[in-house]
Amino acid sequence: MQRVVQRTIGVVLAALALGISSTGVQAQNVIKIGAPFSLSGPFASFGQAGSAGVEMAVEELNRRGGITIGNTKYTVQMISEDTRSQVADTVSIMERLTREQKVAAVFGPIVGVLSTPGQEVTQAAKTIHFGPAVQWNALMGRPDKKYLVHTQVDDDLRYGAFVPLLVRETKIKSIALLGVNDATARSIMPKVAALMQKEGVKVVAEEYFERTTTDFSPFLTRIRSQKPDMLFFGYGDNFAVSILRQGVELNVAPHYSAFAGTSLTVPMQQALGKPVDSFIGMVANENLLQPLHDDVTKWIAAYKAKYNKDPAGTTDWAFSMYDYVFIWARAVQQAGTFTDSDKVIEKIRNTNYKGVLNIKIDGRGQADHDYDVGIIRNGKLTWQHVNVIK
Amino acid sequence: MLAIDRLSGGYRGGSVLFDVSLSVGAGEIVALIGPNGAGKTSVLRAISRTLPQSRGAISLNGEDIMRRTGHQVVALGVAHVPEGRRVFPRLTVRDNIALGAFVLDDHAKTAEAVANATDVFPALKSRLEQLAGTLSGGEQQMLALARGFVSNPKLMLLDEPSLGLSPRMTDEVFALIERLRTGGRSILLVEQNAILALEIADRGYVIEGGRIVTEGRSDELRRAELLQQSYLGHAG
Amino acid sequence: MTDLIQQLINGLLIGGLYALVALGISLVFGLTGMVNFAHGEVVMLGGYLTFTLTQSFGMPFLGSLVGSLLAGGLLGFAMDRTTFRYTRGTPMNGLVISLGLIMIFQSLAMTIWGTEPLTMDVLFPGAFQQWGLSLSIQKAITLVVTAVLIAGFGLFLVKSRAGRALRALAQEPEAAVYVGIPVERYIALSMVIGTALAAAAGAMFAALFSITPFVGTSLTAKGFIVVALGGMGSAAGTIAGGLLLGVMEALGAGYISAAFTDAYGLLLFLLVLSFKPAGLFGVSGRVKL
Amino acid sequence: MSARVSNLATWAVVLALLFAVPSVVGFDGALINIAVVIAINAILAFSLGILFGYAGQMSLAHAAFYGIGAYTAANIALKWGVSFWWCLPIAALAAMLVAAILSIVVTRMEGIVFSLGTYAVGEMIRLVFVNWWQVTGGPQGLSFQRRPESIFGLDFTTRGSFYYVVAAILVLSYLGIRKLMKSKLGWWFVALRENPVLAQSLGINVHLAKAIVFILSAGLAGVVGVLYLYNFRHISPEAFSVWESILLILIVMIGGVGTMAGPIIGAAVFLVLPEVLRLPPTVQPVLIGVVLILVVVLLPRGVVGTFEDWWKARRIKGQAVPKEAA
Repeated sequence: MQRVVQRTIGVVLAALALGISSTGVQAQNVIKIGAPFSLSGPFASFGQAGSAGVEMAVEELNRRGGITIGNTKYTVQMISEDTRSQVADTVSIMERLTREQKVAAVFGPIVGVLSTPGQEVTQAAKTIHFGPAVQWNALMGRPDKKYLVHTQVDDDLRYGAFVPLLVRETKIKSIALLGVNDATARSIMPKVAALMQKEGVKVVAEEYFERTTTDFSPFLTRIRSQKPDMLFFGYGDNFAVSILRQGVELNVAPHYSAFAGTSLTVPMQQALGKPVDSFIGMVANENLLQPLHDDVTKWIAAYKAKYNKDPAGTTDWAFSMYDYVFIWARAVQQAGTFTDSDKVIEKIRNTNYKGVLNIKIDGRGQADHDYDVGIIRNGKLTWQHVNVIK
Repeated sequence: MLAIDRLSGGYRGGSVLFDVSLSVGAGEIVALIGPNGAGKTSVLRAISRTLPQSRGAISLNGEDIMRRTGHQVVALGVAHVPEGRRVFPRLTVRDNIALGAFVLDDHAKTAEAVANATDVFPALKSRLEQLAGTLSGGEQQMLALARGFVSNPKLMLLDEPSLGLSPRMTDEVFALIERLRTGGRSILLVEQNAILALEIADRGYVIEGGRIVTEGRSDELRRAELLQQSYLGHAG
Repeated sequence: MTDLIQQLINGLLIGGLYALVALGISLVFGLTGMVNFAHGEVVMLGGYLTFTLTQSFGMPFLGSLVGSLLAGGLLGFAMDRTTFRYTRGTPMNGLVISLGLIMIFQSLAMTIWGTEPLTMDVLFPGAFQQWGLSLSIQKAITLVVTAVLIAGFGLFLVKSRAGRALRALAQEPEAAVYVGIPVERYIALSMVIGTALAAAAGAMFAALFSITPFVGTSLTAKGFIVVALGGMGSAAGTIAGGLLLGVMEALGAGYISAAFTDAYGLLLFLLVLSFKPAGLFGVSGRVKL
Repeated sequence: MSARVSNLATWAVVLALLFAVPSVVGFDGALINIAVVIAINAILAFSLGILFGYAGQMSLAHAAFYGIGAYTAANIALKWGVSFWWCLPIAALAAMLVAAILSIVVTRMEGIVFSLGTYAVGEMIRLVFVNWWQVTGGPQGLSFQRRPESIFGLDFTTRGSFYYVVAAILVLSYLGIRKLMKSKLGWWFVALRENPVLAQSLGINVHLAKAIVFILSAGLAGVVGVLYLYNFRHISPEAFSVWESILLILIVMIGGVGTMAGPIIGAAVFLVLPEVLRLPPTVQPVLIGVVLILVVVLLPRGVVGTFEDWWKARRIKGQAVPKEAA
């Protein structure tokens, strides 16, 4: 049903966007960037965060004087679009952004189910496209995907550091893996399983569940009979709290649970003070619960000031977009053009950037950056910073 | 008691009644006879306000009921025993009779009324806890009559009570109907079996194609040659 | 063996909730022939209301549950009076209206509570642990409350004057008019009772699992499957159908694969309905409730 | 003016209007896209209309069949390079084949149980789309960058030209269904809707008639799947869920059940109405919901059905002269 709701909203927004584009004054010194995110629908919590990240960055950028090319000063205009969490809408929006709005770059969506079909359009239109989707791992370095920038640490690298840390901290001998039945989990879980086996940990179960699941007890019961030392139930942020609670109730893996995701702060908060002996989790970027860096603290203050609310778990996705707006702006300025994507992408590749995150982009457009790991022991939460950038 | 003046009406597909006028006096049994599809049931439905469309005038004891709804008409003292009995099959006989006294809205009164009804319909006494759907056709007819009788109505509308019953059972049912008129109760009896109906009725109306074609005292109607040929022949 | 018993408990728990949701659908469908897809939205709203009452206003869980139940009944009454009563002659139009209501309710829920799943704090920590089985106190309470509500509903149908009138109305609508049952009022009553039970199910659902604005639609679908499985309009069949669906899903997800959780119930449904079109406990023809 | 001439004139006007759309809204851009989407939805609503409007069977598996068409086309086009024009009939056949197998089960069901049975079928097909990775690409779906091949020297790579393909199929399916409805089979379908018991007693094989309707409507849905694929260039399971089928039923009902113009009007109303209202995303669905409810309460026979009633009433009133004299 939500599809019906979303479609109706979609047509309206399309019409609105059309109205704006036809009546809007085509200002001289403006560079447009597209920001298609899921502002509504099931992925709205991710999309709203991503959109906020771009919005904050664009405002900040313009406040600092925008982008200067030659002697001309440009302000950056963010064209915000709502994908309604739907693939069909995302594809149409991408076409509109690249063909009609002729945006210089596209940021988003967050979720791979949407951004993967979306990049087909942007790459055909030679538009620079930033996104964090796990599915993009496989695309990086392909000649026909020249204008992609993958804003999320490569999974091999990320889990390559996380899994050994996890095994070292807990000394587990066996593990059960549980993930939502989607492309992301289907890509991550086998990697985690392989890494675990390399560490000498036995994988006793690897299970995928439907996105609509609310009652996890049937397969948690089955997993319990395998007696794993640890239940690993990430990614799948939306389900984390439910699984953690039901797992504890059923006494599955009585000692350790682990989770990898972005909105880790939520299950962390919920798990604190609850009968979880030991819980280990990784956030995609930086933890917002107890920031380990001043830059993050400052960023949170700015976020609170702008949106008048505390950062939620998914706010982490705002990072995923925020720094990259500046990386793109720096590249445009260095290249001296915003229309020639070939020149701009050259200035993005093989660079380092110290923003809120410490980012390094390789020759394929793949970004690496640091992230945090949180550990709960006896109800006490501590954080470890994992340095990916050597 | 009941006066219908130039009633027309029908269903969404079209009209089935045209300028029907009839009356039933206090304590009177009036038969409404006619062939299948003549509009007999529709007249009863119009009185009970379940006919989708109707125009004209229907009054009960001088009170206009055209703007009343079905249950309000029941509250005014009308009991409709529909064609094919329409007992509530998955309820017990006792519950069926008790529902007949629904308008009484009183637990004690209902219990008393149910007891009274079983005195009038002794055949049901031994079957009170049985599901109504398991009764025989004749017993179901008895139950339907009892369900109508239990609210102590002033007017009873009986639709084809003989339908599908054996001759012996039919006689029994009709004997009962005669007894129901006690205490000034009026009865409008719809029947295809004209001979039987006119035997117990005081007066009768003949309806055909949605129009009243003949009316008169029962004995007159029985004697009418036309009637002999067209209807009584079938029944005899 | 322990696992099997545990799975049966899991299945009966969720199945009981399915039955609570489905009873209202069965009741309203039995009386009006109308398919109300917005029924599940009442579950969703009941869940959110309980969430807000306990989390924000600090009400005890059972108090919130009763509050949701009453609010659900009120909502059912309002829906019937403002919309559904105009579709008595054409039940199919009731379907369109219910889709309109879904849009309104989902949008309201998204505006008020957001799209992220909300999970309530653990209200009753702890669990009964015995013979390798475990049953959290929250689940035990859910089982008891579900049983009480279902039993109460059954008693109401069989013993009370209003319950008998409802059954009569479902079995022989025309005859029900002739004994003086005010049809409109009783259809509204069935709506009120059905939505009240749905809201109560939502309250327990929210406390056990998590809640989003989108949970209603899949619950509506499950509810209809349960009703058809048990036999259209048969209250006892609906309860049995709910429990059966819950157990089937639990066993399927527990022993085969979690990726097809929804498919086990659907497969069961197709099989049963292919061989017994009237459902497991249904009687063909117009016999109802 | 004879009825035949006036009929031809109506057709000429309708065809001219359909033909003129791209010239008015442009051959590229969002407006022509909306026109294409309306036309696609109208064909889908037609195909559902055979089943729901004419035969009275409310199927919730419809979107699944159009999904089967889309996935079939995507696979044969990507793997073997089958052209767009061959994809159309092959996708139709694929959908019909699946429908034929499923019809064994669902045609035994009646009324609401039929709807629930088709719900179960539709949902299980969606689960297959989600889990059969090798063929469907899983939850993420398949990307598809091909355009319809040139035929008779005509180029179909722009949206405007693709619109003509969709419009042509719209007109053809309209004509086809009209012809079908006037045939003996069409009479069977109506008998099936109005009174299945009577239909059976008249010697109509109810199961067979139901199965034929089910399979035919699935075939047309399969064709629409190909159009969807070539228009959106990406397919994923959620586009073919049961809720998509419900949206279609909504379109048919808003337009008017059992009418031919209904689906087009319904699709247009449902897709254009939001554009006219132009409200913030939180208010919009609420208002659409309210409008839906009002339409049903005030126009119980749908837009077209109510118009027909009004038109008939007007004509009867205004026609003092008998028809033969006119």
